[in-house]
Order: sequence, then C-alpha cells, then structure tokens
Amino acid sequence: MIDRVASGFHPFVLPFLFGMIFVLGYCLYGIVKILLQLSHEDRRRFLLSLINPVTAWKNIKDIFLNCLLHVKLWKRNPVLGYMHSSIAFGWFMLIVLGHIEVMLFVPHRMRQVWYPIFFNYFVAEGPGPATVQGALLFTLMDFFLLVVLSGIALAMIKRVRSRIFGMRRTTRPSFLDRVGLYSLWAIFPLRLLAEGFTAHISGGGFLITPLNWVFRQFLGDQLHMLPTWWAYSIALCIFMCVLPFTRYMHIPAEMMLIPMRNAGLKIKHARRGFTRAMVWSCPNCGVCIDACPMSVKKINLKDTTVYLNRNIRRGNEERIEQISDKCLLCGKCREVCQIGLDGPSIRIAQRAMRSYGLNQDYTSFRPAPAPAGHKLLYFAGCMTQLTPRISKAVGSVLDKAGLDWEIMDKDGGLCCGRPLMTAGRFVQAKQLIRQNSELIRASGCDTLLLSCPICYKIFKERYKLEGVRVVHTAEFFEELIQTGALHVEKGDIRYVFHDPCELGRGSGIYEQPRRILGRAGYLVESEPNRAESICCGGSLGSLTLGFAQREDMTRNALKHLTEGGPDAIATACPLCLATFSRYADRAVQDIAEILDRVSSKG
Amino acid sequence: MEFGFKLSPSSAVNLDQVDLSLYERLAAIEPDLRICMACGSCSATCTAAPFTGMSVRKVILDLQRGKEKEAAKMLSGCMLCGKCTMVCPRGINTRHLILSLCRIYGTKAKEEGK
Amino acid sequence: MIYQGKQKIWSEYQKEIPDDHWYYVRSCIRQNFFPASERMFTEITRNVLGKDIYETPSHTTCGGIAYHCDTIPQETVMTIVARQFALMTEAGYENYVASCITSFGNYAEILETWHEFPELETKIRELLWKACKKEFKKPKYLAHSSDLIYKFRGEIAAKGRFRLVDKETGEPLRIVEHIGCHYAKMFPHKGVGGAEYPCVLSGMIEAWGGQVIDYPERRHCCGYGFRQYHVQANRGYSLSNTHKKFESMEPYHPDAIITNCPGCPYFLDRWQYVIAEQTGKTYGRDGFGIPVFTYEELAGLVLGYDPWDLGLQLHQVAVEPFLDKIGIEYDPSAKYKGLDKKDILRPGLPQNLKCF
Amino acid sequence: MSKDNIVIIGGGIAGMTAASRLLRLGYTPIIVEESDHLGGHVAEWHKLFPDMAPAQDIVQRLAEEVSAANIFLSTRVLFINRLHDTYIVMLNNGVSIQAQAVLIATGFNLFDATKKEEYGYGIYDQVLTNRDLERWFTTGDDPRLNGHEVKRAGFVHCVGSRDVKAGNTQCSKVCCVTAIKQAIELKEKFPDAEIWCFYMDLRLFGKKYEDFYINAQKDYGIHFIRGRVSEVSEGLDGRVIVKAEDTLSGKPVKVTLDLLVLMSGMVCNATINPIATSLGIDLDSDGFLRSKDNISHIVSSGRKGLFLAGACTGTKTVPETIAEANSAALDIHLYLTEGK
Repeated sequence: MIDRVASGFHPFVLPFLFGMIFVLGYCLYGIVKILLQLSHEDRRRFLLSLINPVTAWKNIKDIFLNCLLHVKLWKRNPVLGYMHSSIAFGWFMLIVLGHIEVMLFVPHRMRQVWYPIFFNYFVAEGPGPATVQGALLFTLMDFFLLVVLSGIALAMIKRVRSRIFGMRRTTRPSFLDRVGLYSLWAIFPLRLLAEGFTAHISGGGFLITPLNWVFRQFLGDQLHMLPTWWAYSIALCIFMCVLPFTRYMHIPAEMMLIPMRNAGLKIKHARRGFTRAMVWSCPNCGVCIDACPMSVKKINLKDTTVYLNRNIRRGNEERIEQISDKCLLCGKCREVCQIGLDGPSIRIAQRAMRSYGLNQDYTSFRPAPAPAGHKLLYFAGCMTQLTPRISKAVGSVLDKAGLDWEIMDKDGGLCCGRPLMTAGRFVQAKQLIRQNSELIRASGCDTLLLSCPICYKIFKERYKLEGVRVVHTAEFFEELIQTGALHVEKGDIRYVFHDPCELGRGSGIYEQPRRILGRAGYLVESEPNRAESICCGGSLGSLTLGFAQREDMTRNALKHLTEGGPDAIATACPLCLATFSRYADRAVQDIAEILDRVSSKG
Repeated sequence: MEFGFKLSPSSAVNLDQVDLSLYERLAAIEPDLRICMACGSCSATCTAAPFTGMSVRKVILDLQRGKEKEAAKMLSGCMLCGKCTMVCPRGINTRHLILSLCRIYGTKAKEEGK
Repeated sequence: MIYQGKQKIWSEYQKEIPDDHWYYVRSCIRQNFFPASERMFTEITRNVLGKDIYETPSHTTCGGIAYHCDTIPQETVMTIVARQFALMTEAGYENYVASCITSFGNYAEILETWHEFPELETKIRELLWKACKKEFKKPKYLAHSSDLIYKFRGEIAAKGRFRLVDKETGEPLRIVEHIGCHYAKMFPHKGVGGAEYPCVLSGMIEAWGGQVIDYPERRHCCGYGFRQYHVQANRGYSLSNTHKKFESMEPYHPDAIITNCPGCPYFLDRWQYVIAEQTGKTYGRDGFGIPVFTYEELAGLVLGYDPWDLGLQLHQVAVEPFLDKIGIEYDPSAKYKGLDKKDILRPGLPQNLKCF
Repeated sequence: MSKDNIVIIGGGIAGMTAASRLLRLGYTPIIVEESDHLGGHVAEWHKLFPDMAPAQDIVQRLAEEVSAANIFLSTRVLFINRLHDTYIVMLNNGVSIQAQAVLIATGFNLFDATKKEEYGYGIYDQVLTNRDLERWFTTGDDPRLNGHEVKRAGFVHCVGSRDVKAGNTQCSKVCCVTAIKQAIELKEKFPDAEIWCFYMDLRLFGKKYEDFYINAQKDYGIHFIRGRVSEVSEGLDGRVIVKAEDTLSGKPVKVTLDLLVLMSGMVCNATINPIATSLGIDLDSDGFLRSKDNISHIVSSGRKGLFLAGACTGTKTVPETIAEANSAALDIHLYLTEGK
C-alpha cells in the first residue's frame, strides 16, 4: 500500500471535516453544559467515579454492550437487536479497522484525521505482492461494510412495515430526523459505490473488488470515482451536522449517560444535568408507547415518555406540563426502555418545579399517638380505610398467627406522604414523614406492617426508622406461612395475580404474593406480568386523568388479566382492588382476604 | 367617637358582586368542578378534615360564592391522599382540582401584584 | 312594578275599622322619643275629625317589650293585657286602639291565642280576678292608631294646608314607608294591606300627595330588635341592620321616611348619626340625613301645625330641608325655645351629620 | 261496536289516551272538556323532558287518534247521578248521558303563584311562572320578555309545593327537572346569561333526569343554590332582587335578576270535587281524589263503573299519566265485558 496522492488531501474531505468538527464541538458543548448543570456534589461524584477503576471498567463494559452491541435490545427483540448492533458495531469496526490500516500502511498519515475514512481513495496497491495483513484487513472491511448494509436494509424494511418487528406503534420522525435517517442510509451504499469505483486502484476485499469488476464492464472510465467520494463525504457531513438536532443524538449521549448512571446520579431537575443526558439519549424508538397503559386510548399516545423527551428537547413548556401531569407513574416505560430512561422521575421533577400560591403546612397537626406496647404495628393508610375488607382480613390473619399487634391509624391518621411525593410536593411530604416517624418511634414497635404498596414504598425508601422493620403484607404473610405460624389449606380456586405498580416495579416484590396464592389455590399467570404488569388505571400518580378517562385502561388491564380464565383476580393494593372491582366480571380480592379464607392457626 | 359597638360587616353573599374569577379559572382547567352536587362524601372521608375542617365540597362552594380566603384556609391542610377522588359519586378529579387551585392562587396573586 | 297587582293584594287585606268611640292606649316610649306624636293623634282625632277618643291614666305598659326581651312569661303579659281590657270594659268601650305597634301585635297575638286555646283565656280571667278583682270583655275591634289615620287620610288631606309635593317643581316628594315588624308580619290579616305590601302608610303618603318608594329592603326590620339593642354587646348588630336598610334605600334619594312604630323612627333617626360618626357616610343631600317622621307628625305638618309644636326639634336628623321643600314656614330662631319662649339649650352638633 | 256509553271527564292527555284505547277496543267514548281545546296543560307546553320532544307532537297524535270519539268542548259536567249500574251525566249544554262507565281525568291546576305574595308574581314585570315561560318558548311573545335581553335569570323551585303555608304539602315531582329543562332552553336562547336555580332538594328521579342535571351544570354552567327564595323586591333599575339563604354555606345570598321564573307546582283541580264526593270518592290527604289504594288500584275509585286516571289522583309525570290512562281503559273494558 502506498500513498497515491502526494498531499494526502482532496477537497472532497472538507464536508466530512466540517461535519466532524461540528459534531465533536457540539458534543463538547453538551458535556460541559451537562457538567455545569449538575449540582456541586453530583459533579464531584461523577468525576470521581470516572477515575474509580471499578466504575470505569463497568462504564467501558456497559458502553460496549449497550451502545455497540445492544445486548438489552437483543434480549427483547433479536431482529431489532441485530439491526441496531449491525449498524453500530459494524460502523465502529469500520472506523477502527480504517485506523489500523493507516497505522500499518501509511503511519505518517495518522495526523490527517480524514485518512482512515477515505483510505481507499488515497492509497494505491503497492507494486509488490499483496500482504496477508492487507488481504485480511480488506476482507474484514468488506465484511463489516456488508454487516452495516444488512442493518440498513433491515432499517428500510422497518420504516415501511414496523409491525414485522413486533412494534405496534412508533414515533413519527421529525423533518430533521428524516434528513438524518436518509443521510445515514445513504452513507454506506455511497461508501460501497465509492470504494467499488476505486477498488482497481486501491485494491479491496470480496465485496468491492467484484463490484469494481462489474462497474468496469460497462463504465470504462474513472469519471464516476470522484463524484461518489464527494457524495460519501457530503452524506457524512449532513448526518453529522443534523445529528445534534435529531434522535441520533442518542449515539453520543448514551456514552455520557452510562457513566453518569453508574456514578449513581439521580434525577433532580426536569431539564438540566442528568435529565438532559437522558433526554438526549432517547433514541425515539417508541417502545414506551406500546408499554404505556394510557396508550389504550389513541388520544393519550402523545403523552408517553418518548414525547415528553421530544417536547423537552423542543422546549414546548405547555406540552411538557400536560405530559408530566397526565402520566400514571406506573413505571412501565422505564422498565422496557433500552437506555433505562426514567420518565416517571422526570415528570415528578417537572411537577416539583412549579410554584404554588398555597403551600400546605401540617406542622400544626396533632395526630393521635400510635398505640404503644405492641411489637407489631399495622398502618392501614388512607386507601385501606376505604377497603375495610383488607384491614379486617389482615387483622384476622395476624390474630391467627398469634401475634401481638395493633392498628396504628384506627381513627384515621396522617397520610404517608407518597401522594404528595408523586405530585412533586416534597417539602410537604417531608413534613408528614417527620410526623409519622415520630409517632412510630414513640410507639416502641419493631415491625411496621403495610397492606398498601403506596405507603410501603415511601415507608421503605424515605422514612428513617432505625430498628423498625417496614414490611408489606405480601412479604410478611409469606414468612408466616414459611415459619409455620399459619396453617394453609389449599383450595381449588384459580387466581391470577396483578402486580401493583408500587409493589412490583416500585419495590421489587414479585414472588412472595405468588407463593401465597400458590399455597392458597392455583396460580395462573397472565401476560404481561411482573415488571411489565399493566397499571390498573387507578393510580394516584396521574394528576389530570379523570375518572371517565381511566375506564378504558382498567378494562384493558382486566382483559389481559382474565385471558387465562382465572376464577378470581388477586392483588395486593387497596387502590388496585377498588379500581378493578368497578369493572371486573369476577371477584377481585386482596391477598390478605384470600389468605384469611384458607388459613388457620399454625 | 367611641360608641362601644360597631357596624358588623354583612355576612350576606351578594351574587351581583361576587368575584368568580378563581372559580372560572379553575373550571377552565378542571371542568368537572361544575358538576359537584354537594353531596359531602369528600368531606366525610377527608383525612385532613379532623385537622383543618377541609372539605372539597365547601372549597367549591366558597369559590362559587367568591370566598377565596375561606377556601384557602381549608386547603392548607390537604394531604392529597386521594380519598375524596375515590368516593366522589360524580367522579370529579378532586386532587387535580386542589393542586390546580393551589397554583392559581399563586398566579392570581402574581397578577394582582401582591 | 305592576301597580294593579298590589291593589289586588290590598283589596284582599282590608280590615274593618269602626268610625268612632275608641279606647286609646299609649306607648311606653313614644312620649319620650317623639313627644308630640300621641298628642297629635288625640288632637287630630278629637279636634280635627271630631271623634270620641277615651284615655285613662290607670293604663300601664302592655308588657310587650319585656315579652320580646324574654324576661317575663306569657301568662304575665296576658294578665297585664287582660287588665287593660278590663279598664276598657269599665269605661264602656269596645273599640281598642293602640299607639304602639308592639302593643298592637301583642294584643293581636293574645286574642288569637285565646281564640285557639280558650282554656288559657279562662285561666287568665281567673288570674286577673285573683290579682285585682277585675273582669273584662274582649275588644270588638282592635286597631293600631295608624289604621285610624289611614282610614281618615282623605279627610286629613282635604283639611290640610300642605301637600307632600316639591313647591318648586310640583313633583311629589319621594317618601319611604317603614312599617313596624309587629304590625302585620305575625298576622297579615290584622294589618291594612297584609304583610308583604302593607298599605297603611303608603295609603297616607299617596293621599297626601307624595310618592311611595319601593326599595329592596323595605320589609327589613329597622334594627331595633329588642334584645339586639338592649344588650350592648349586640348593639352593633342592631346598627348593622339599620345600615343595611339605608344602603338599600340610598340610591332612590328619598326625601323622608315615615313610620308607624315607636322604635323604628327612633332608630332610623338616631342611627343615622352613629353611622355618620363611624363611617362618615350620610344619606340625605349635602351632608344631611334623611328625616324620619311618625305618621302623626307628618299628618300634623300636612294640617299646618307649627313644626316646633310637633316636637321636630327633638329629631336627630335635621327636618328643615324637608320643610323647605314643601314650603312649610317655620321660625329657625324658635327651634330651641320652650313654650315660655325661653331658650331650652342647644344640643352639641355632630361631626359628620349636618344639623342646625 | 259496543253500545256501552263511556264518559271521560277531561280532555287532557289522560282523557285522550284512554279514549284512544277505548276506541280501539270497540267503544265510542264521550270526552267532556271544559276548555275550548283538547290536550290540557301539555298543549300549553313547549317541549317535554327528557327527550325534548315537542309537546305538540303528542297532543296532535292523540287528537288524531280520538277524532272518532264524541267530543264536547267548552262543556262542564253539572252533576252525575247514579242509577243502579249506570250513571246519568248531566252536562251544562243540556245534554244528559246514560253511561255505563265514567272516567275522571280532570288533572291538576297549576298553583296560583300570586298566592306567594313575597315572590311578587303579578307585582313585578320580571316575574314569570313556568307556564308563562313555556308559552313564550312556543309563541315567542310575552310583553314581559319582548325585546329584553336576559342576562341574569333565576328559577325558584317548589313554588306552592312542599309548602304547608300554601296549603300544599306534596312534591309536584316534575318541577325540578322542568326548571332544569327551562334553564337549559333559556340558556340556549341567551348563551351569555347567568342562571341560578334555587332549590330545596333536587328530586331527579326519572329516566335521564340526572343527565339533565349534569348537562345543566357541566355544559350550560347553570348555578344551583340550595335554598328557598324568601322574598323578591324591585331594584332601582327595574330588575328584581332575590333574597334567599344559601343553606350550604349557611349565609344569606342576594342576586339581581332580569327574569325570575316561579316553578308553580301542581294542585288538585277542585272543580270535580263536589261531583266526585257526591259519588262517594273521598279526597286524599293531599287534596287530590282518593284511589281505591295507592299501590295496585290507582285507577280504581272503589266504586263500580267509576274510574280515575292521571293527575286527578296526585302529581304525575306525562309518562305516568299515559300509563295510567291506558290501564284505566283496560280496566273499563274488563269491567264492561266481565265485571259489572
């Protein structure tokens, strides 16, 4: 391999250079912006994590697996996984191999950054025989170009028929998205053409050499060579210039997001810092649209997380507000998201940004003290007060287990604070947390039992109750069965379990309620379940969804739950229970009720 | 001159002069506000009622009668727990109503330059 | 306003008022507040109209104020009233005319109660006999003295020197009528014109050339309310009710108010001063108040009696602008002179309410 | 064709419905109507809840159905004598009929709103009754409304109903929904109008009545104040000032209105009372005629050959009246063919 052009330069590299400088400049600007927007301690934490070998290794591994290989997507949808990783990894390898070529054959050109990209134009086959390395590299280059081209071909098919890939709904690309998309599609076929036209000079692998031969059969001259290289460079330029303003921003952004997440940063602001990295990282794939329980109604499609990101990027304040308030905060979009984008947290942060003319203050409240002298306190919570069958069953089960217990909020107490938290009213929520904590500490109990997952989540995460175990009935009752404190007689009822959002996705409790149901009767599973369970529609998370607008969501969730023909629907949340009971065609029961019916003293 | 007694302000609500701007603003955001039939379920179930006498029914009524201060006082104890939403026979989204109202108080005060 | 509609109602509430031979009972408080009013009533009925009006010094309070202040039981009031009836019976009269609205309401209420519960009447007869060995017949006719003036309003107008019209423009004067609550609100059929649209005073106003003003709070109490005024802690409430009436009538620019109750003219008159002192607001023109008259005073003015003989100098609100409007002559220098032409001292003038 | 004579007293929708049925059962009933037209109160109404059907449609349909009957308009029944199993019905036009069955369908009278003096009907130009307003909806002509823009209007429920003082303790059943219906119709004519309904209780028991209520609140923005109007007076500008207690807030309210509509209730049409009592039909405690019992024999008087239908036995809605009239027609037919 020898230099063919003495200067190592041709004007057609200029578009590429321009695009390259622009996109790198923009990314640098983005990184600085995000870093400046982080709070002082977050920034410190992030920078320290970068030099910590453990997190650094994890960063590299995660970036390689997720950004290049798309492992997570492979697991979810192999075709889509192949499509994405073929383009990303293939392209990556083309760049890497290009550099190796330069290094090996024309090392003095290393400083000319365009060289690896347009390598085939600038070199000619040397006079000597082909080396093994050269042949291998040519073969590899052609192989990866083929891989990328196969990915592009799949992408084109997906564009026309997304349903083949198992996606019901996807986002509509914006104008710039289309420009980016078409320029991306154009890059690799153009490269193929350019290299094809040049292969008789530069040499090539199994793909471009035959192509060159074909071209020369009817295009004898070399006039086509230069225009295709120009076109290739221009396509690259266009792609890189529009990239910051399109969904393709996710390519560089995710490389920023992964280290930030690994550093343990949390969303604290609805626009800035970590959130900015997240929003830029959203590839607009639209997986969250199908996942969203609201999308059962067409009118809600544009209130899903992908549109939240889009509107944050566009700065459409009105829509950001609407989308933030409508969401049920069920967390399913976060669960299915390839980049783990935390839509619910962004929304809560958005809600927290508002200023209110009226700020609630509970410091003057004097709630009744929690009963003292019992090891086990049961906090029924506001919602359970409206579903007395749950609290009654809980009490009965506890009595059967021979426990010394008492209800903490028998005559009504304070709210746990979770509803305020989801509404972004953190200061107010903290007041309630403080007051409730004092009540619990003063009671001298060592276990706090909750039948409401909404309460459970906040008690578990935000309350600091040293020496008090916070436990949900699902966990606690399962233990009672395990330890033999309760004797359970298996019935023949077939139950399906609905995972409440706050218990499953929110608190990671999936197995215990299923085990209880398995002991009480027969468990039938319904799809989707566990981490992808469909919200009942009653969630307190949504601020603006009215009663009538929720009905379809509830019915949709019920439809999926009852597909396996269960006798009864079991759940472990008073709000899910009340919501389902409105429209269900069969019994809806709390696990406590079910257990109470089939258990006796151990 | 000190008489030892004073004119007491009228407790009557003069619907000719009542300021419904807050009510109308809220109705624009949460139209279901209008369909309250004052059954009182929300008041009876309210977690905050024992502490501040909170009652969504009374809040709506006070707004309809232009009594913004009285409404604000009750609202100051709402914990947003959502029980009222659960029990409302007309399916009014009371939590949104309350949150929106708390915000409007702010925007209105800002407009009036307070 | 559909005037015929009112006339239709009035035609349904007409009471029978005998022409002559009346046993007259005075009010406890009117002689102190508006001393010439009851004197004018006897003057007009006896001397102008030539009627037989009988009075006795033995007659006492009817107990109405104490009754409405919740300080004495009903049997006591009834026995007091029974004694009054006994005095009438002894004097040989059967037409009973009361000067006071509360007394009138009290009598009406007691007669009605006895009608519904005859055993109570028997009991009261026994009590009266035990107390003072008297027996009585119930009056055949019960009237309020304003009923009589209403009945003879035509004669008074015919004999009058003045009419309630603006001497400059010839326009009728705009008069607010205020009826005492106990006149017809308890027993609409006992009053002339009923409770909602009584015509006892509006009849006089129209007969004497004035124009009646209807205003939204015309049915509202003057504010006296017995307990509200007598307990100082409640007095602000009494004042507030009067204030409400004035706020309501102010836009109609009334020239005067006429009343038929002992308390009403007093409170409508004096509270104008208190309101002016507390709020700076006056309801008449040019810082004056709206003059308040009893129907006897107004009848006296129409008949041409001297304003100072009618005791108008005892009013808080200056009456002079009203007199000027009609063209009634008076001697400003004689306002604070007694019958002996000696100065009876001038009152201190209020800060905000214009007076002479 | 049966030779049996059936006299129907009252040519409102009850009498007409019964006549229509009896015609189809092969009788030629005789309708005696006091006024000069058939259709009674419904004929004066504009639209009927809950479907907003024009009242004229039902009246016209019934009129066509009964055209084959013998109809005496502007005629009163002077007296009825019983002769064994027949009734001699004497009319004021000199005609006397020997009838095998008599159906009383004399309906109700609208409460005379002038009796509630404090509301100022007949005193203030801006005070109308529900019937006046219906008439205006139909004819578009009422001197009290002509050329006036209604910006603020009020409806007073329970005028003369549920009112011991007015001598009428019963609920008139239809006024709540009628007030809401009229409020909506008024709002449609004057979209910028503010409308208040003053009610004691809202009794929206019938099919789709509650929907009316929600629509009135939600779509028409009609205000509801739980409190009875205590008095009405005239303001300086000629509008009426309405005072009431807002019982929900426990405070007095007042409001100035361009139009006040009094929902006059239903009272018994007493003209039939002497005749009914002479035939042994008592008056019930609500002042209406007493049925044999108020559950299963509402159309039966308890006297042979004497039947009752419609609002003469109590306050009724239009569908209730029609159902009763149908039922009465069937009872009469059964009586004439089997019973006697």
